[in-house]
Amino acid sequence: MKTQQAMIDQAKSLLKKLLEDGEATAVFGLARGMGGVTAPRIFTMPDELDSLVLEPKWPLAKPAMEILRTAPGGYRLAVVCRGCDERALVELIKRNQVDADALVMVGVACSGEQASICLCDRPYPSKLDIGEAAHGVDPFDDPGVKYLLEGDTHTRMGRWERVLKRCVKCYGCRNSCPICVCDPCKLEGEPWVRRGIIPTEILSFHLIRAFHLADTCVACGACQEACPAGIPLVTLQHAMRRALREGFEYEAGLDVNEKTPVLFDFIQAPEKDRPIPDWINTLRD
Amino acid sequence: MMTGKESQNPVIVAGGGVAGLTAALDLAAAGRYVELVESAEHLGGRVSELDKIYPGDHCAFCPLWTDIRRVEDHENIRVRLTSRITAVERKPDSIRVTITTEPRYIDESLCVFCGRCREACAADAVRPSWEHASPPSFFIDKTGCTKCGDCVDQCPTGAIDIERPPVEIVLSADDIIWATGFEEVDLTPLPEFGYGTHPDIMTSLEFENWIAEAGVNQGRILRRSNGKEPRNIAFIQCAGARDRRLLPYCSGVCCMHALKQAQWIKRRAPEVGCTIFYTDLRTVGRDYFDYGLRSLRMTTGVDLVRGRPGMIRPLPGGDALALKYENTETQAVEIARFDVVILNGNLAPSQLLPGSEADSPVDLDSQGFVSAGRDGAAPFACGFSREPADIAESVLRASSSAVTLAGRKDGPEP
Amino acid sequence: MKNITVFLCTCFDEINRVVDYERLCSHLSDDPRVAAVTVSRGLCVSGGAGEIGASVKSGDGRVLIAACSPLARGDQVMRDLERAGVPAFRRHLVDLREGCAWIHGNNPAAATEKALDLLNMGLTALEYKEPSADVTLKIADEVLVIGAGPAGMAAATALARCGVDVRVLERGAQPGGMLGLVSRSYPDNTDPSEKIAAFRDLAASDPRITFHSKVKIISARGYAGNFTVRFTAEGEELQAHAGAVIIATGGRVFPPKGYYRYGEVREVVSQIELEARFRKGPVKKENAVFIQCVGARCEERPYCSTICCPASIKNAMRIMDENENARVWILHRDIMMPGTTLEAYYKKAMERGVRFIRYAESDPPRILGDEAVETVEVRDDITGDRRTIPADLVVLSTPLIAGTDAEAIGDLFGIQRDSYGFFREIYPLHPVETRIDGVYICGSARWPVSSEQAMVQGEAAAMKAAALVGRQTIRASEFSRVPGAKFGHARVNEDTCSGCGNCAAVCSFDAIRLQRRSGEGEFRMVSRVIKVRCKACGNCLSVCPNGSMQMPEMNTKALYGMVGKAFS
Amino acid sequence: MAVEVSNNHKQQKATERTPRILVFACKWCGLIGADGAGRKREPLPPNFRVIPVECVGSVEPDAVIRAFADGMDGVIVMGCHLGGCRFNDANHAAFKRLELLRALLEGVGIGRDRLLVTFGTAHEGHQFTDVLRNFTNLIAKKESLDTSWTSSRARMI
Repeated sequence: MKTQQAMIDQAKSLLKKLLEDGEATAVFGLARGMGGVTAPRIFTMPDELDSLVLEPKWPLAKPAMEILRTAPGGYRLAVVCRGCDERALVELIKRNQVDADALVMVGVACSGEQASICLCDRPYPSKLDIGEAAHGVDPFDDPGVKYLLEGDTHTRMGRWERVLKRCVKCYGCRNSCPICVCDPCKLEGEPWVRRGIIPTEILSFHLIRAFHLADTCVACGACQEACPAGIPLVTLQHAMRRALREGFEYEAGLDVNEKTPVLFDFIQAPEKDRPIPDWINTLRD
Repeated sequence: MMTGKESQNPVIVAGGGVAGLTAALDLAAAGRYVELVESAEHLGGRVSELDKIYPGDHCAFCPLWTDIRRVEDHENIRVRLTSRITAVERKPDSIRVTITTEPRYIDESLCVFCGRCREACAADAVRPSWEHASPPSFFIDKTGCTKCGDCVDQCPTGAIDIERPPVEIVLSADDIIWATGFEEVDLTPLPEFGYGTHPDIMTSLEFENWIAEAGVNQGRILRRSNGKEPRNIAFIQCAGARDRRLLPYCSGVCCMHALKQAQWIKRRAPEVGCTIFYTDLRTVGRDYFDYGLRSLRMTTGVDLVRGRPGMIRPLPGGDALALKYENTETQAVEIARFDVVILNGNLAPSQLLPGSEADSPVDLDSQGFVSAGRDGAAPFACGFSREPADIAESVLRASSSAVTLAGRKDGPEP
Repeated sequence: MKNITVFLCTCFDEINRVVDYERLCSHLSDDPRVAAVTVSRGLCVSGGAGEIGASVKSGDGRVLIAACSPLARGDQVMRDLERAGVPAFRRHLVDLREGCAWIHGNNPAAATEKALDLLNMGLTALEYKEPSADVTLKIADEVLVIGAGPAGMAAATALARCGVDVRVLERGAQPGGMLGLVSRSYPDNTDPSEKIAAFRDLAASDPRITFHSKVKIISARGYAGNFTVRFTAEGEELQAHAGAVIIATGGRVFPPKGYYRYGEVREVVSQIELEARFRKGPVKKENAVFIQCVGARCEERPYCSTICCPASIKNAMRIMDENENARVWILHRDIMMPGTTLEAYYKKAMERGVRFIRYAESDPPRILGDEAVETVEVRDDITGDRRTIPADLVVLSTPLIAGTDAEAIGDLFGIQRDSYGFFREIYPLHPVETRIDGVYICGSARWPVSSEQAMVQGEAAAMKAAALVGRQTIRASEFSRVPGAKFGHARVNEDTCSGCGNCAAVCSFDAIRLQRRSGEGEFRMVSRVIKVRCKACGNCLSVCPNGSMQMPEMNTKALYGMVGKAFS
Repeated sequence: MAVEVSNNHKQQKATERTPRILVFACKWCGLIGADGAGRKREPLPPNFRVIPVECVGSVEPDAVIRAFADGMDGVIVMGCHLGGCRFNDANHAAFKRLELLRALLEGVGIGRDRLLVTFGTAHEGHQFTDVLRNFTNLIAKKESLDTSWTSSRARMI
C-alpha cells in the first residue's frame, strides 16, 4: 500500500533525526525480523531503523514503561505510539509510573480499518506526527456492545453471566493491560478472590478489575485481545467511560495535567443548586 | 501559664452553648480549671435546637457533640447542669460565686435510657433532654411531676429520687466568662404582629422546632392550626428588632435564618410560596450572600418584599392570616393572604443573674448586653451575651475571651 | 485462637426479652475463637469495665461487648475500657439494643438470628484488628505569625502575654497592615496611627516577640508541633522552627477599574483613595456621593465584603465634620450594619443627616459630567423616583479580595481556599482552624473583617496556638476528629505500594506525600503518611488499588470479613 | 490445589425469600439516624445488617462488590450531607466513587438501583426507617441476585 509505505518512510526519517540529534537514546517500535516475524525492538542506531514497521497494532506502552524503569539516568526513549499507546502512557505518567522527561512520544495514526476493529472512537494520538487521522468509530453502534449494554437489567445480567462465566482466571487481561502495574495485584489476594476455583467469582474478579480501571482505562482493547475465552472485556469499560464522560466530563489519557474527577475536585461547600436527594420527598407516606 | 489546677481558683463559664463550650475547652487546654455552669439539662445550647445551620445546610450535631464529649472528658472541666449562678460577690483577690443546682431527679450516671419511667409517667413529665444529648439520660420536669412515684418503681437501676432537694454551693472563683446566650422576647406588646392571636403566627425558633427533621413533623412543612400543608408562608424580618419600642438593635442572625428556612421549605415542598418581608437583607459572613442568592434563584424562588407589614390578623373563620403591607414598588398599601407567618428578630441577651440589675457583676448596656467588666475591666463575655452573633462569631469571641483571661498576669483586676 | 472474651449485656432485660440469649451463649461457646462468655445485667452501671480490662490486659486477649448503641451507653463502656487499658484494636462493641432488640421486637426469632450475625461480624472484626503505632512528638515552643496587620499583631500580643515566644513575619517594613491605609477606625473614630504605634512598640520591645520585616517565605514543611519555615528577611536567609503557624496575611482592596467611569472622570475615587486624602488634610467637598457594592454582590464576586458599609458611613460623617454645609448621600443595596454597635452607628449617621438611597442591582447609578463628576443619576428603589444628585465627589466602595500571595501561602501550608480565594476554615464551629492542625487563620485572609473583628480573630487563633505549644509533647492520636483517641492512622506497606498517588490525591488533610523511593535509581514513588495529619477517614484505603494502604484498627480484611459474615 | 468446577446457575433454585441488605453507615450521621430509629422502637424488617464505619470514605467500592458477591441483594451506603462531613470532604470523594460504581453495576446488568448512596444527618432518624423500608420493597421486587450468579463461596463450604 502506497500510503502505508509513505508513513513508514516518514517515520524512519523522523526517528532517525531524533537519534542523530541525540533527542532520544533509543527508539522503541516494531521491526520485521528474521523470517518475516514482527516483534517490538529497541533501535539504538539510526541504521537499524531500516527494519521498522508500523503494523500490526502492538501495545507498546507497558513494555516501554518496563524499559524505562531499568534504564540508567539520562536515558530518553522515543516510543512509536498509536492513539491508545499514547493515552496509556499519559495515564502511566499521571500515576507516576513513567518519567515524562525520559519519554519522547512519536504519534502514529491508525487506519480507519483498524479503528473499526478496535471500536476506537479516537484512532489517533493527540500529538500526531505520522499519517493522517482517520475517523473514529462510536463503540455504542457496535451490535456486540449493544447486545451487552442495551435492554433491561434482567436480560443483560443473563448475557453478561454467560459471557463472564467463560473466564478461566488466566490473568491474561491483567497481564496485558498497560495500566495494571500493582505488585502484588489485589486479584491475587485471598480475601478478595479465592484461589483454586473456576469459573472465578465473576463479581469479585471482573467487577473489581473493571472498577480499578474505571477512571484510567483508555479502551485500548489489550485485555480483550489477550483473553483466551474471548470475553468482551472492553465493553464493560465502554460503559464506565461513558459514565465518566457524561457524569464528570472526563476522559482518561487525554492530557497529562488533567486530573481524574474521582480523586480530585472535592468541595466541602454544598454544590450550588444541589437538590436534596429525591427520596426525602418521594419516600414519605 | 501552665499551673497546677489545685493551686488556682476555677474560672467559671456561665452557659454551655457553643461559646461556653469553646471558652471552657480553650481555658482547660491552657491549663486552667473550669467550672461550666449550664441552666439546661444538657450541654449544647441553642445550636442543639437548630435543625440545620447555614451556610452548610447540615446539622451541627457532630461537631457540637464532639465538643461536648471533649468537655465531659476533660480533667480540667467540671460540668454543672441544671445550675444557675445565683449570686456573685467580689472579694479583694477573687470572687465568690453562688451556684444553685436544681435536681433533675434522675441520676444520669445510673440512667440506662431504657424509657420505662417515661412509659410509666401518667403526667408526661419524664423526657429526654435532647434526642442525642450527652449524657444520654432522662430527666423529670418539675412543673409536670405529680410525685406519684410510679417511675421510681419502674426504674431498673434505682436512678430516680423524686425527693431530691436543690443544692447550693459557694465557690471562690478567678473570674466568670459570660456566655449565657439569647432568649426570645415576647412579641405580644407589639400588636401589629398579632403574635399569640393565631397558632400559625410563630416565632422563627418555634418554626424551626416545628419543621425540624427530628421534631414532631419529621421535616414536613405543616400548619400548626390544622396540620395541613400551607400554600404560602411569610417571613417578617426585624419583628421586634430595629424597633424603638422593643429592641433598638439588629439581632444580626435573623436574615440568614429566614433565608435558610425559606430555602429548606423550597427544597422540601417547592410548591409552598415563601415571601420574606425585610428591611435590609444582612448577609454578612462567608458565603452568606451566595447562600441567600441561592434561595432566591431556586426554580420556584423565594420572593423578597422590602418593608415591614403594618398589620397581621387572622381572617374571619380563622383559616388564614391577612397581612397588610406597603408595596414599595407601587407605593400602594396591599393586603395579602398568608397561611403561616413567621416572626424573626425578637432575640435579646439572657439575663445574667436572676434578680435586679444592680446585682449584676458586670456592666450591662441599656439592652442588657455585657459592655464591660465591673469597674471598667475587660468584659469576659462572648456569644449573644456580648453582642448579637452567629455561631462563628460567638466561638471566635469565646476563644478571644479565653486567651485574654489565660494571659492575665494575676487574678482578677483590682 | 481462643482469645476473645464476650460480654453480653441484657440491659435489665431490655435486650433479652427479645433476643434469645441462651442460644447466643451456646452458639458463642462453640466458636473456636471465644474463650469465655459472660452475661451481665447492666455493664454500664455495674462498673465492670475495670474487671473486664484486667481480665484481658495480659496476652492477646480481646473483648467483644454486646450492649446498647454507642450513642446511648455503649460509648461510655468503651471509654471505661480505654481507661482500664484495653486499646481500640482489642475491643469491639455490638449494638443489640437500638440496632436489634428494639426495632425487631415483633420478630424475636429473626432478631436472634440477626444478633448472632452481628456478634459473628464483631468476632471477625476483632480477629483482624491490629494496633496502629502511635507517635509522640516534641513540640517546638515558638509560634509563627505571618502578617503583622491587626489580626497578626493581636495574635502576637495575646501569645506574648500568655508567655509564648512569637516570631512575626511581615511582608512590608512596619506592622499595621491595612490599618495604615485608613484615617480613622469605626465606630469609635479613633486614629489608627495610635494602634500602629503600639504595634510598633510591641514588635520592637516585647522580649517575647521577634519581628522580621520585608519577609519573603521560601519554603514551609512539617506538621502540628513542628513546622520549619525558611524565609528571607531584608535579604538575609533565616529559618524558623515553630509549633504552630497563624496566618494573618489579610486581603486587598478590589480596584474599581471599569466601574462608574473610574479613571475617566476626575473626582471619582475609591474608598482607599479618599482615606489617603483624609490623611493629608481636610477634604473640602460639599456634595459627596458614596456608591456601595462596587464589584461586590455581583456575578463575579457574589459575596458581601462586610466592611464597606460601616466604612462609607464613617467617611460620610467625616466629610460632614470637615465641611459645614456638606450634603452626603450613600447609594446602597442593603445597609449591612448588624448587631448593636453598628446599628447604633447607622442610626447616628441618619440623625446627622447622611441620606441613604437604595438602588437596584439591575439599575445602577450613573455618573454624569465631562471632565469631573457633576451629577449622579440614580433610581430610588423604594420610591421609584429617578433622582439627579449634584456631586463634586463620588466614592466607590469596593470589596476586599484575597491577597496576592494567598494562593502561594495556601499551597505552602496545605490549607484550602474558598472559591473567592480566602482561606477556608474547617467548620463554622471551629472558625480559625484549618484542615492542617497547627495552622490557624484569622483576619481578612479568612474573610473580610473590620480591624476590631480581625483582632478578635487573631486572639482566637492565638488561643488555639497557645494551647498547642503550651504542651511539651503530644501524641499523634490526639489530633482527632473524634473525642478521645483517634480511630487509627493509615499505614503504607512500602514494599507493595506502586506509587500511583491515588491516596495522596484523595486525602482531605494533605496527610499523604509521595516520595521518590530511596536507594534505587529508578523512577518509582512511594507514599508516606504523616501520622499527625491523618484523621483516619479511610479514603486512602478505598482508592488504593492493591491494598497497600491499610488502617490497622479497621483494615480491609476486617471489613471484608464482616461483609462475609453479615448473613451467615 | 484442586480445581473445583461448579455450575452455579442450575444448582440454585429460585426461591422467594426476603432480600438481604447490607448497610454501611457513617458513625456520625447514618448510624445516629439508625440509633434514633431504635430509640423510637420503630419496627423494621430484620433483613438488614449495619456495618458502622468511621466515614463513608472507608467504604471501599471493592467491599460493596464483595457484598454482592457474598449474596447481598442490595447495599446502602449512608453518609453525611455534602458539606457536613467531619472529615473535611471525605464523603464527597466516596460519593463520587460510588456513583461510578453504580454505573458499573448498571453496565453489567446488576442494576444501579441495587446500590443506594444516600445522605442523612443525625437529626433525620425517621429517614433511616423510610429509606430502609422503601429500599427493601424495591429490592424485594427484583429477582434475587443469588439465583443467577454469585460467588461459589456459600456452596463450597
